[in-house]
Amino acid sequence: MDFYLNLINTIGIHTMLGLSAYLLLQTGQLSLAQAGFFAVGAYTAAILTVIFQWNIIPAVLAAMLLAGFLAFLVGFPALRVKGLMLVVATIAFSEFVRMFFYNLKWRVTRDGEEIGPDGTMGFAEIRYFSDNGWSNLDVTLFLWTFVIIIMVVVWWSDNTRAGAVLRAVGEDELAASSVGINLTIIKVSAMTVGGFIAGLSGGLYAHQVTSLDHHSFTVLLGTFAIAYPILGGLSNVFGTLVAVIFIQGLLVEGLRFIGDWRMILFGLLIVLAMNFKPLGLFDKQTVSMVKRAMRLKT
Amino acid sequence: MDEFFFEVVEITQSVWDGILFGSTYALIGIGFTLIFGAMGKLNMAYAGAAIAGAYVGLAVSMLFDAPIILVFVASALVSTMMGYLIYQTCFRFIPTHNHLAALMASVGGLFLIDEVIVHATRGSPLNFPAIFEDAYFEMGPFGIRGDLLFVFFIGLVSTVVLLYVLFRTRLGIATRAVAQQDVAAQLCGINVHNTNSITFSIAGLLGGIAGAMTAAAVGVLSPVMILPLTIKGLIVTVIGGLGSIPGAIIAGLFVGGLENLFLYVRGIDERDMYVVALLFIFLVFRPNGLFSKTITRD
Amino acid sequence: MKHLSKLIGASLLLIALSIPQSVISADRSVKVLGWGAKSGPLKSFGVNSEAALRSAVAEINSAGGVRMGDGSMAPMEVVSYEDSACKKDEAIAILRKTASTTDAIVGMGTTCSGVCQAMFGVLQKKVEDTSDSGVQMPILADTCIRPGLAKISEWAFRNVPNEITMYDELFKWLRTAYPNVKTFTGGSETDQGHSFITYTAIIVQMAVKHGFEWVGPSVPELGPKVKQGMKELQSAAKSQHWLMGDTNYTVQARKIKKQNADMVIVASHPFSACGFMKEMKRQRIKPKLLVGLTSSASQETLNGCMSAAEGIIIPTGFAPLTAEAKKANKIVANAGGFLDLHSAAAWENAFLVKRAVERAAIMGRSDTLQQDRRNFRNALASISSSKGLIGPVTRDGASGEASKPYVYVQVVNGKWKVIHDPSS
Amino acid sequence: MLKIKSISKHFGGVKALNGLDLEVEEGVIYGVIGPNGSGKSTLINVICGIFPPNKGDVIFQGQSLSGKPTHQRSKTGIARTFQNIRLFPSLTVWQNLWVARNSVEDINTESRFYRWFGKSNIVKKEIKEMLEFSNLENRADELASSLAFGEQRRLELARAVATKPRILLLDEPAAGMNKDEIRDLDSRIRNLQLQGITIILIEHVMELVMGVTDRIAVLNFGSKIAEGNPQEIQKNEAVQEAYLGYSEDD
Repeated sequence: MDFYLNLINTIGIHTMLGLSAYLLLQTGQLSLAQAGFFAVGAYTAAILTVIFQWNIIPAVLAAMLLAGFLAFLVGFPALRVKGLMLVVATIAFSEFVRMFFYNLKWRVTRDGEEIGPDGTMGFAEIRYFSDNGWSNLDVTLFLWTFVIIIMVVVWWSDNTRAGAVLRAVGEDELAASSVGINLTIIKVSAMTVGGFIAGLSGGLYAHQVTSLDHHSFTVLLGTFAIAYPILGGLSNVFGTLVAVIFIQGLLVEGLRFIGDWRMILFGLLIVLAMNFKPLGLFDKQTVSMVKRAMRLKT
Repeated sequence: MDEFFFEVVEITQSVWDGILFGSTYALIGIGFTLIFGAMGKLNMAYAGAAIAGAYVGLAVSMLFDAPIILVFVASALVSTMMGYLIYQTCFRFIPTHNHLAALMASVGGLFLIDEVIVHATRGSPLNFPAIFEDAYFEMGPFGIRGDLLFVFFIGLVSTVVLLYVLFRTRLGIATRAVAQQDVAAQLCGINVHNTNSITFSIAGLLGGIAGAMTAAAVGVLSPVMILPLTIKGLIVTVIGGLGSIPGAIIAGLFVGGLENLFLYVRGIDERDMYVVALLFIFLVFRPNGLFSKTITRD
Repeated sequence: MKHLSKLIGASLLLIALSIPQSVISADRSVKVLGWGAKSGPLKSFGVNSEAALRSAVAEINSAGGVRMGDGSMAPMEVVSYEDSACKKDEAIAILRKTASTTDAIVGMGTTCSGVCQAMFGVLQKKVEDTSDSGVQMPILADTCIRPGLAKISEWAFRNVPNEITMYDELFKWLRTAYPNVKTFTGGSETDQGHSFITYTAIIVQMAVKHGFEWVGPSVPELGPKVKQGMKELQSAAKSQHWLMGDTNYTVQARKIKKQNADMVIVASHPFSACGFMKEMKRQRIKPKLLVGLTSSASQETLNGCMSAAEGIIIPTGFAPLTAEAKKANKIVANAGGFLDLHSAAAWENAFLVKRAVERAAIMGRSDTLQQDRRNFRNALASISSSKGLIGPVTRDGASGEASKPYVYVQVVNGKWKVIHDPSS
Repeated sequence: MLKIKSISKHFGGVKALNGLDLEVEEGVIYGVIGPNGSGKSTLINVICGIFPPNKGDVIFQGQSLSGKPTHQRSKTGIARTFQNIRLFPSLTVWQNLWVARNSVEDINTESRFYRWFGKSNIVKKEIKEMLEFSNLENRADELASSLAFGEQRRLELARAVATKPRILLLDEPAAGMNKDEIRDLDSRIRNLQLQGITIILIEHVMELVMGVTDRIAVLNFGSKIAEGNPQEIQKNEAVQEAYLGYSEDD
C-alpha cells in the first residue's frame, strides 16, 4: 500500500509540474524555466521547515509565492523572445537557478547537528513528514488536496473567458492584439501562475524526497514539465494527468521489472506516442471517443 | 608588473584554448541551425546522434584497429544515417505545423540514443584515439595543442564545404527554397520530404564529425557528455542567430573562449552561471542573435 | 468527468497489474531485495553489484544456506534486483515497495551517495522513536561512500572503508616510500559531492598532515587536521576543478602544470578523471606521483584511459589478494560483472546478512516479518566486526558505519597492481 | 473622426505610403480603392498600429495615436478584419466572439474578475445578437476552423464588431465572394452604418464599393490621386488611368 501511495504522491507532484507548463503552452510559449521555479519552491519550503521550523503549510505557500514572484520578474524579459529563443532563454534561467543552489551554503547548527543546504553536498534530512508522524496516507491526502484544487481551478478557468483568451493568444497573436488583448499582460500572468504552481509542487517534492541537490533540477526536469502537457494534449487538464500516469506510472514504475530495457523502451514509447498521437494521448479525438463509449454504457 | 604579464599570458592562453575548443560547439551549433533553418524545428536528438556516431567510429577502430581518419569517416557516415533515421522517425510523419509534437518526439529520440549507448557500453568511459596527441607547440609563454588546431581546421573545412553545398549546388538551393517557402517549392516540383531528409543527413554528417572531434579532443567518450553538448549546441545556435551558419561558428568560438575566461577568472562553480546569465541578457537585448538572418517558416 | 475517472482508474489498475506483486513463497527462505543503477551513465554500478550479490548468495546456498531461528537451515533468496537508475525518486519508490509489498527482510542498495542520502532520510531516524513515521526497513548499502551518511537513520547501514584513516595511512606510507616527493597539488570535480568533499576535507589535509607541501593556490588555514581550512581550500582552488560532464580541461591542467608539483591528486570519477589525465599527458605534465580518488579504482578507468592513468596510485576497498578474494573475483567475472570496491561490498554484504540472520534467530515466516526485520536490524547493529574479502571489517553498530580494510593499488602496464597492504 | 496626417511608410526602398492625407467624417462609409500594391493594406496596418509609420500621424477623435500599441487602439474604438481571414481556429464560434469583448464599456460594466472568469447575461445576450447579426446562431458551438469560407468571413466581421468599435476597417471583405454573398455583405455594412459605426472599406470589388460607400479615396503608389463621391470617382480620368487594364474581379 505504502508503495502505491508513494507512487500516487509522485504522480501528484509531477501533475502539478506539468500543469504549470500547460498554461504557458496554451499561450504558445515553450518554457523550460519550470525546473527553475520548481527548484526555488523546493529549496524555499525546505529551508523554512528545516532551518526556521515553520509548519509545512505556510512553508509551501511561501515557496509558491516566491516562485511565482520570480516567474513574474523573469516573465517580462523572457517573453520578449519567442519559439526556440524562448526555449533557450528559459534553459539559461533554470540552469542559472540550478547553479545558484549548487553554490548555496547555509549551514546552521541545531542540537549539535549541522543542517541546511550544503552546496554540492545537497540538502539532507528534510524530514518534516516523518518527524511529525505523518503516515504516507496523510501525505497523500495533504498533497492531493493541492493537486485537486489546482486541477479544478485550471480546468474551470479553461472554460472561462480567460482560458479562451489564453488559447487565442497562443493561436494568433496579431488577431488577438487587434481585438484588444494585451499580449504582455496575458503572457506574464500565464508565466506567473505557472511559477506559483511549479513552486508549490517543488515545495511538496522537497519533503517527499527528504534530500535535495542540484542533480534533481537539470534541464531534463524542465523537459519533463513540458513533456507532460504535450504528450497528454492541450485540450484539457486531464491530458496532463494521463501523460503523467503514462510516464511516471507506466514507463518508470510499471516497466521496472524489465530491468535495463526499461529506459530504452521509455524513449521509444515517447517517439511512438508522438507519431501516432501528435496532438497528445488525450486529444479531442480520444475525449470524444471515451465520451461515446460512456454514452453507450449509460 | 611581471605578475601582471603572467596573468595576461595565462588569460590569453586560456581564451585561445577555449576558442579552439569552441569549434566543436560550433559544429554542433551548425547542425541545429541547419535543421532549424530547413524546418523551423528543433532536433533535440542531434547531439546524441553525434556522440552515437563517435561511438560507432570507436567500435570500428577497435574491431579492425583502423587508422584515426577512418574512425572519423565511420562516425560521420553513421550519424549521417542517424540524421536520416531521426527525420523519418521523429519528423516525417508529424504534421508540419505541429512543432511541439516534433520537439517531444526528438526528445524521446535523445533518451533512446542515450540509453542505447549506455546499454551497449555499460556507461563506462571509453578511450578514444587522439589525433597528433603529441603535437604540442610551445611558443614562448604560449602553448597550442596540435589536435585542437586540427579540430579547428576540420571545423573550418567542413563549414566551407557546407556553405558551398548550400549556396552553389542545386541541392542546396532546393533546401533553402524549402526552408523559405515550402508550398511554393513543392509547386516547383521539389519534394519537401526528400529535401528535408537530405538536410537532416547533412546535419548528421557534420554531427558525426563534431562528435568524433569532441571525443578525440577529450580523448575519452562517455554518455555524460551528451546533455552538456546538447545545451551548448542550443546556446551557440541561438547566440549565432537562428539559421545563420557563420553566426553559429562565431558563437561557438565565442562561447568556448568565454567559458575558459570565466573558468580562469571566477572558477568552475561560477563558470556556467555566468555563461547562461550572459546568454539570457544577450537574448533579451539582442533577441535575433549575432546574425539575425532568420530563415524560418511561420 | 465520469469517463475520465474511469480512464484513470483503468490505467492505475494497469500499473498495479504490471508491477510484480509481493513474492511470498511457501518454503521458508531468507529473502533480500537489492537495487542499483542498471540504466544511465552509472549502469556499471548496478550490473557489477547485482552480479556480486547474486553469486555471493549462490555461494552461501551451496554451502548449506542460513541457519534460522529454529535451527533449521534455509536458503537465501534474492527476491529481485531493481533498477534505481541512480535517481532519488526511483530509489525511494523501490525502498517503499520493498518495505510494503515484499517480504524481504533487508534492502540491499545502492551505490550512489546522493541516492542513499535521500533513501536514508525516508527511513525512521531512531528505532524506538514511535512518533517518527519513517519507513522501518533495514538497508544495507554496498558503498554510498560519502562521509557520515549512515548516521541519518538507525535503520541504515553501509559497508565502506573509513576514508579518513584510508588516506591518512596512504600518505603516511607515501611519505616513507617516496622520500623525494615533497610538494603536491591537484583538482577535483565539484558537482560530485563525494569526490569534492573527500578531496577538500580529507585527501589534501592528510597529505599536509604527513608533511607534503601544498603548492596550489595559497590556503592560509590549511593544516594537519581533517576539515581544517576546508572552506578556504574550496574557494581558493576553484579554478583548478572541473565538472563530471566537462570536455575541456586545458585551463585546469595548465594551472597545475605551472604549480609544478611532485605529486598531483586527481580526485574524481573515471569519466572526468580520464579526460583530465589525458589533458595532463598532452601538456606534458609528468609528476613524480599521481594519486586518485578511491571511486576511480575500477575497470572503467582502464577502459577510459589506460595509458594516461599509468602509475596512478589509489586506495581501494578491494583487490584480488587473498584466496577468497581471488575466488570471488573469478565467480563474479563469470557472472558477467567486475568485482571492484563497490561491488565487493555487495558480495561481503551477502555474508554479513547471513551472520546477522543467524545472530537474530530469524523465523522467516511472513507473519513474523516486521519482528524479523527489527531483530535483523538490531543484530546487524550488534555486529562489531565481520570477515571481509581482503581482511576483517570492523563495524560500529551505533552509527551503522563500517570500516573496511583497504590496500593501495597502482596502474602498472595497464593493470591494477597491489603495491602496498597497510594491514600486513 | 479619423485624420491621416501626411503618413509615410517605407519598407526598405519601397514607399508603401508616401505622405498620405485622409479625413474620414463620423458615420460615413469611406471607400479606399487602388491598384494592387498601392498601399491600401499598409494604411490599415498603420492605423491599427501594427506598423509604426516613418513619418506623419494618425489622429482619432481629436487625439494622436502615435506610440499606442495595437490593443489600446482597439480599446479606443478601432476594429479591423484581415485580408486573409485570421480567426482563432481551435476556439468555438461563441468563444471567438467572447474573446473580443475588451471594449471600454465591457470593462466598465463588469468587475475585472467577473469579466475574465464569469459569464454574465449581458454577455450571453450581446453575443447572441452578434450571432444572429451574422446568422451563425446554429453554429455557435462549432470550432471556427470547421466553418465554411463565407461563414468564416461573417464570423470575423462579427468578432470585429464585438469589440464595439467607433470605426471599423474592412480589408477586402468581399474577396472570393459570389454575387449573393456580396449583396448580403452590402446590407450588413449598411446595417453597421445604421448602428453608428464609421467604416473604412478597402476593396477591389467595384460593385460593392460604388454601391455602398459615401465617399471614396483612390490610392496609387502610396499617395492619394483622387477623392470624392462614387460618381465623381467614376468620371475622374486620373483614376481611369491608374486602373487602365485593371479587371474588377481580380
